Amino acid sequence: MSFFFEVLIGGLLSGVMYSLVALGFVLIYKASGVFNFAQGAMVFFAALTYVGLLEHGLSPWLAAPATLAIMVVLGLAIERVVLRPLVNQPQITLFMATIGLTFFLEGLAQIVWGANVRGLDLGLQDEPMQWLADSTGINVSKFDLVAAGVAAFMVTLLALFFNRTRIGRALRAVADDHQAALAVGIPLQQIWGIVWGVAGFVALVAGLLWGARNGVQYALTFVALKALPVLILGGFESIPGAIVGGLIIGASEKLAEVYLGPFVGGGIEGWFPYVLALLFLLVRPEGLFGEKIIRRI
Amino acid sequence: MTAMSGGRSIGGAILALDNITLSFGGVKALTGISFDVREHEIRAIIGPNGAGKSSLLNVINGVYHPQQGTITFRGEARHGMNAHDVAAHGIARTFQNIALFKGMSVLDNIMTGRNLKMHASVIEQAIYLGRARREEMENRAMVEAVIDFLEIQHIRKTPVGRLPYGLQKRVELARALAAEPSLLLLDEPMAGMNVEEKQDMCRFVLDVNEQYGTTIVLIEHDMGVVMDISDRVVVLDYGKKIGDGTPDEIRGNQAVIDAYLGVAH
Amino acid sequence: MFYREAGQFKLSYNADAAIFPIRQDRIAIAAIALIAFVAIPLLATPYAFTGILIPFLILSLAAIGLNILTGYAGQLSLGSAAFMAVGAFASYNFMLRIPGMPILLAFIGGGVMAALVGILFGLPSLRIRGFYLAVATLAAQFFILWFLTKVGWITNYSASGVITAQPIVILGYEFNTPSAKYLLVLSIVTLMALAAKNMARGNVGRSWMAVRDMDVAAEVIGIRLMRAKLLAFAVSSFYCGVAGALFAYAYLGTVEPEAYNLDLSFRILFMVIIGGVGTVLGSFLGSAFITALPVLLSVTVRFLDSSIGLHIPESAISNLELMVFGGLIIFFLIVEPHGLARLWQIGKEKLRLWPFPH
Amino acid sequence: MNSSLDTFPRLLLEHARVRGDRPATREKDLGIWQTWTWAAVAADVRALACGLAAEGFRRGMHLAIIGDNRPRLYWSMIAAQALGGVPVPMYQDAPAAEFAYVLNDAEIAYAVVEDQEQVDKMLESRPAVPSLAHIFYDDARGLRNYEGVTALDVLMEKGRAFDRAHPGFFDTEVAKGRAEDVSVMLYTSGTTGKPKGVRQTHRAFIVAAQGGVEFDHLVADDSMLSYLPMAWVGDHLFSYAQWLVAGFTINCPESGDTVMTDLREIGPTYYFAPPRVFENLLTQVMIRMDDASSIKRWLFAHFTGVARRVGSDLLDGKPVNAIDRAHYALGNVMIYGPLRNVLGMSRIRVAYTAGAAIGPDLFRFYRSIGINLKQLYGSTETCAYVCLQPDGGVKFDTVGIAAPRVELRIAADGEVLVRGPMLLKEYYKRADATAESIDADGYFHTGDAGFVDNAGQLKIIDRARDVGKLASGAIFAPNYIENKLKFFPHVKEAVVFGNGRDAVCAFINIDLGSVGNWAERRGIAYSGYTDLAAKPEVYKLIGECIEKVNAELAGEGALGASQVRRFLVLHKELDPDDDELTRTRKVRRSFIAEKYAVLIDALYSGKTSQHIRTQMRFEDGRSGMVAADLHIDDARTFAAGAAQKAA
Repeated sequence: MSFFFEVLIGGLLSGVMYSLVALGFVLIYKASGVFNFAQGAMVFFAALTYVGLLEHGLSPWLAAPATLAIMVVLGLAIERVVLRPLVNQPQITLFMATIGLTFFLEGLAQIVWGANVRGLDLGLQDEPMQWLADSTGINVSKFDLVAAGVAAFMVTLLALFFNRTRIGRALRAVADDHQAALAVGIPLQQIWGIVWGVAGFVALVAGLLWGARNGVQYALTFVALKALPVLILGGFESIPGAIVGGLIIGASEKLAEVYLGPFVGGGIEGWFPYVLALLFLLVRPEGLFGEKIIRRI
Repeated sequence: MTAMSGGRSIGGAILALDNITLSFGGVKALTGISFDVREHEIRAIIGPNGAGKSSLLNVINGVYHPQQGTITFRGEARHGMNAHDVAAHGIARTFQNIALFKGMSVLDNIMTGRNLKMHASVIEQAIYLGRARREEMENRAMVEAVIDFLEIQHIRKTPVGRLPYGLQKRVELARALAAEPSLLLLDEPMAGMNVEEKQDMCRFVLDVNEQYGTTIVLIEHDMGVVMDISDRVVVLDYGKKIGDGTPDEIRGNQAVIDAYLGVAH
Repeated sequence: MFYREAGQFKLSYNADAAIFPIRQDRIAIAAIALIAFVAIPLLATPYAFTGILIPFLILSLAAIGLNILTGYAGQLSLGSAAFMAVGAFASYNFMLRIPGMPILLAFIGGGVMAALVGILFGLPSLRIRGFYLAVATLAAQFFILWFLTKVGWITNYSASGVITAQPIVILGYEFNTPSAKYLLVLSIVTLMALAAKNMARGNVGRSWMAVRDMDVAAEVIGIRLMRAKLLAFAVSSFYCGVAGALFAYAYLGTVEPEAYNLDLSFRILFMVIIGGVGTVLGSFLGSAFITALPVLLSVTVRFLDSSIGLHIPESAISNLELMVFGGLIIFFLIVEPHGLARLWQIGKEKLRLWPFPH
Repeated sequence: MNSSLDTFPRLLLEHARVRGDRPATREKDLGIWQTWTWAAVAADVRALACGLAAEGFRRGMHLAIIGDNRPRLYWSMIAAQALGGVPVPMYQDAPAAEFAYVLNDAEIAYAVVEDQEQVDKMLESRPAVPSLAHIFYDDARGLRNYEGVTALDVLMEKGRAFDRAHPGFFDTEVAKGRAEDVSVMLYTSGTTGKPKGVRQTHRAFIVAAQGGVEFDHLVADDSMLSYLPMAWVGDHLFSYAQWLVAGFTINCPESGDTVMTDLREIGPTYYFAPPRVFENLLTQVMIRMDDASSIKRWLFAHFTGVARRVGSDLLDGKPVNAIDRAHYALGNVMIYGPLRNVLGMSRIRVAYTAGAAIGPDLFRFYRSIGINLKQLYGSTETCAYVCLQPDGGVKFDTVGIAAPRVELRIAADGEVLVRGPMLLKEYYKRADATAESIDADGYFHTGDAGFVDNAGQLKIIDRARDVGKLASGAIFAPNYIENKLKFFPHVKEAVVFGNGRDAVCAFINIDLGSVGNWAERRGIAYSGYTDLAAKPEVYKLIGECIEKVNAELAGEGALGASQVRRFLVLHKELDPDDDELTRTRKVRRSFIAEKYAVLIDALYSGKTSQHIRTQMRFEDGRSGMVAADLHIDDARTFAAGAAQKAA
């Protein structure tokens, strides 16, 4: 039984980190209706940049803000160079563009920093916490817990940012209706700039956590693919959706791996979340928190 | 020229709605609507914006499914038919805001109206011999007749996206006609047209009704047009029927005058 | 400019609806066919066949498949490679388990199998649209590949999961030389491209486009959305399936899941975008472009190396390729969202109207 | 003339016999070119004829034919002729009021018309035309509930039944036909007075047609686009008489506004168009080239230059040096060929223009890009032509040599006289007119003044009637001057006055398309014709045109005296609907002189501006007043013989 909880908690904790990546998507989708497939690439880019800078002798306290700066600049650049020319194009076109962007960023990152796998040490040991293990017999990685904490913090931060601040409300307005937003004098370009900047920041945090956990490598981009089912579950536009979706996916995939895996020869983590999300969609096409659409004609 | 000009003899009821009630998540769009449409007649549905006119058309051609009430078409009651089943039963329509297939030429748009008449399998079509080709040719001929009828020869191969509004409306009518419907639903066919275009459209509607004896149900805001071309008129207000009868009767109907004509003019 | 259309009037709808209604176009096509079927087999080098021509043709076929689904029927898919894999493995098993199985039949069987799987994964499209569907197709990509590797029976319990494809033998003749394989692939692709064009201009094609452009209106004039969409998935997957089989038998020589990864799916998607969404011609142009790109790139790199001594390490080249790829996609979407096919179209119109402006 | 083939019905039957499966008629309908073989045509004509007979149509009766060029309208003409009747094609765009006169004059009882529009007009004029009893229509659209009119389909059904009941009737009727029978009655547009019905025999038209067929070696494989009014003698000759004589294919366009597209599709080998059509085409070409890329514009300018130099010589087979030939050949690939293609003239072997004088530049342009455009001269009374330009002998300012079997003579007063089998039999019910136009020796007085140049080609100066004298006694040929003016793309119409006066003055109509485009390119804003016409810049532009004309005239001896001294640009376009032009767009000089008397006075009284209000009819038939203050300008003139220096 305790083993079950161990798996469950482990899953939930990594789920929080999915949510973090998913948030990047939601942020941009909400504000500009762009399905940013490149979010994963940005995560990878951020992590690689950070370790790259460390390798070049920067202290973590310098590398972090430097990377942040780079990521924000990158975000702004993307908005300016890729998306602004494509404004008013069908969503699908923008989506394709971000796929192109994915390739570009992956290529760029590896050309600049090299393609070999690096470890990233944030000074956290990935070891079970004794007192918890002793008291309940459940092993929970310290790293996971901290990471989850950070992620949770980020999530709440963004949630607040969206719901409390002026910019946040502006963003929501933009998300609901571009024309209207323009009408009431909200500077679209500027807003989008901010969003992409923030997305860059989120990518950095996610990149650091995932990098520290799995090592900084090309595989990081797949984390983004993991975030997609989360989005399907939670809906592209809902922050709480992203959080809950992340938890569900994280937990279920771990449980499935442990309890189903053995019967089908393992490795089902790769697709299980998708199939889960898919089945879920068939029942509720608008996602967990998306509101029901009545298609008028 | 009025709709009364002879040729077509108005027959019995072809379509009957009985106590139709439709609501979207609690919001009532239609309440207990009942009326009938007789064969070969032009039946107008009028009413202020949001009176539920379009919803009514959507109910008739199976896009919406009413919570209550029965629809009887050609003597048989319908139960939860999908839009395409309804189409297969010979009901075609046009939309309030043009619903053409933007990526296709005028000709292809109209050809889609023939899809129910074409039965060749995918494989036959892939090889494009025998039945597939024959069907394509036969239906093209019919479509060309419609094109001729609506006088749009000169734009036959133009992508619909490039056409001015008025012509797009005409192409949409053509697409509906191509299906050779026995009942034609027109949702504000003259909305946003200038006087000339309206006159043309009126002429076409009447010609269709005359030439092919097609029964027509149309929603229209232009009172003049409605009173001119329709045989009978249904008046809706807030999803309820408040009037039903010949144009003259409607003109005299107090409820209608209060609810509609009064405010509209 | 080269067009002389005066006097080319149409006496029948058949002539009017022809794929190439203009005589000059028919001549050009005939010339191209002559080159492809006669000149190239005589002139091209083995490398040209195996390195460029064969993959170009096979991927064109896959692109046509995806174009049918995404371009014509408007259902975005990120899992084409998986359906190719199904085709490849199905063909392999048909060959393996049915003694005396004619290989062409095995290819078709592969296509059919892919079509069935396609229908299965197409089912969600009835309820969900747009990005949700796109993500859903990723499920196909991951699940199918996982399934193919995990179920030993499919790979005939080979340890490595990499299987050597059976030789291509038709009526006793073995297609083992590059040129022979090329001709086989060329013939199949030509026929299937023709069939695709026929479908596209026929009733089924119109139904697909109708569903793509305005599904409600489509249903209202009697098109069954379910049927149209699933048909699109089936036909599309069939094309991908056959392409996948050819990919294994005529190009790789092996049957292995890894060859059909997400990356390939994306490449095919790019072919469709760059080539032109919703055109058969575009599928070829896009495929040509994407296949030629790496070659051109390595050539330029070698040139830079030799000429100005700028040396670029191998690892960098592959990354450079990624960047150029991505960059070009974005560039195209911004400059010409309708792809090469549209450019081609415009060019043609200019020639027809010459000396008048377009 | 082959005695057994001396009527049109017999010619038709002959074609049905020898080339029954070859295409006789095509019509763009329902998106494709529907084709009828000679056999099919013969069958339908038979049905039509028998139908008419069943309806009581008898020998000698007149059958009105009204509508756009539709196959079954052509066939109805043969059908009428087969019964010994006389088809009377009428201008389809005339309003009902104008119909009434002709319908009565020709005592029309039977009419075959195109569609609802024409039927409505017939019914409208019925009260005024008691004789009009039977109306048949080709296109049933919108006519389902009309009373007392019959569809041609019904008529033909009747006909087939009648044919079954009376086998051999048709053939005996055709056998009764004689070459001397009147085959058609064409109403002259009538520049003055009421239209007159010109009665032509089968012989006349068949001979005339054969003349042209020999002259230009027309064969059964040729094809022609039939788009000009069926009531006009030209169309009757080209797409009826010659069609039945040579047995080629005529093609009917889908509708009036698709003619150019249909021309492109068909790509006829034999083509006729009045000068204004060629003019509009060229204007369009120029306008479209203006928006072309600079490279294209350069290519176009360069190669048209080359063509102007050597093009027509090559066409006439005159010697041209190798370099020029090569240069031209290149141009043919780059420009001429594609241009002919976009104009739909790639396959043209012979093209004619007539009806009005054509501008030399215009004429040269088409010839220079390899289109064998030629001029002819003739009139309704002579079955469309008297003179034709032979291949290799084409000049822009003559109308060619006498056609086969035509005797040409120039009277003392310069009037052109013609004799030959193609002359009219008579003016219907106008013995007087017939008598005064055909003299004792059997010469027809064309009413045109002209002379035969040293190359034996006829050169027309003007209408003999209009040729007058200035106060000074010098000869004054208004049309001659007007045509020179109209050669400028900017000038649409021109009317000059001067008979019996001391100087020549002119009214000008600018070409809205051409001048409008000119104005836009110079950023001159204008609200419409009247506004544009009044612009000083435009006056300057026109002034320059007139100056050039004056320079030419100065070089033409006697005509030098009639240089245009003063001019004004009219505030409205001259319009057939206002009776200022004939339906064939010839100016009604006298009418205009009355209507605009004040302006003429102003011109001669030396005023520099004049106010005028004019009634005019708009597109939609409504009419209203236009008022304007017209400015009057002086034009630069030249001393006789000073032309070269000045021009």
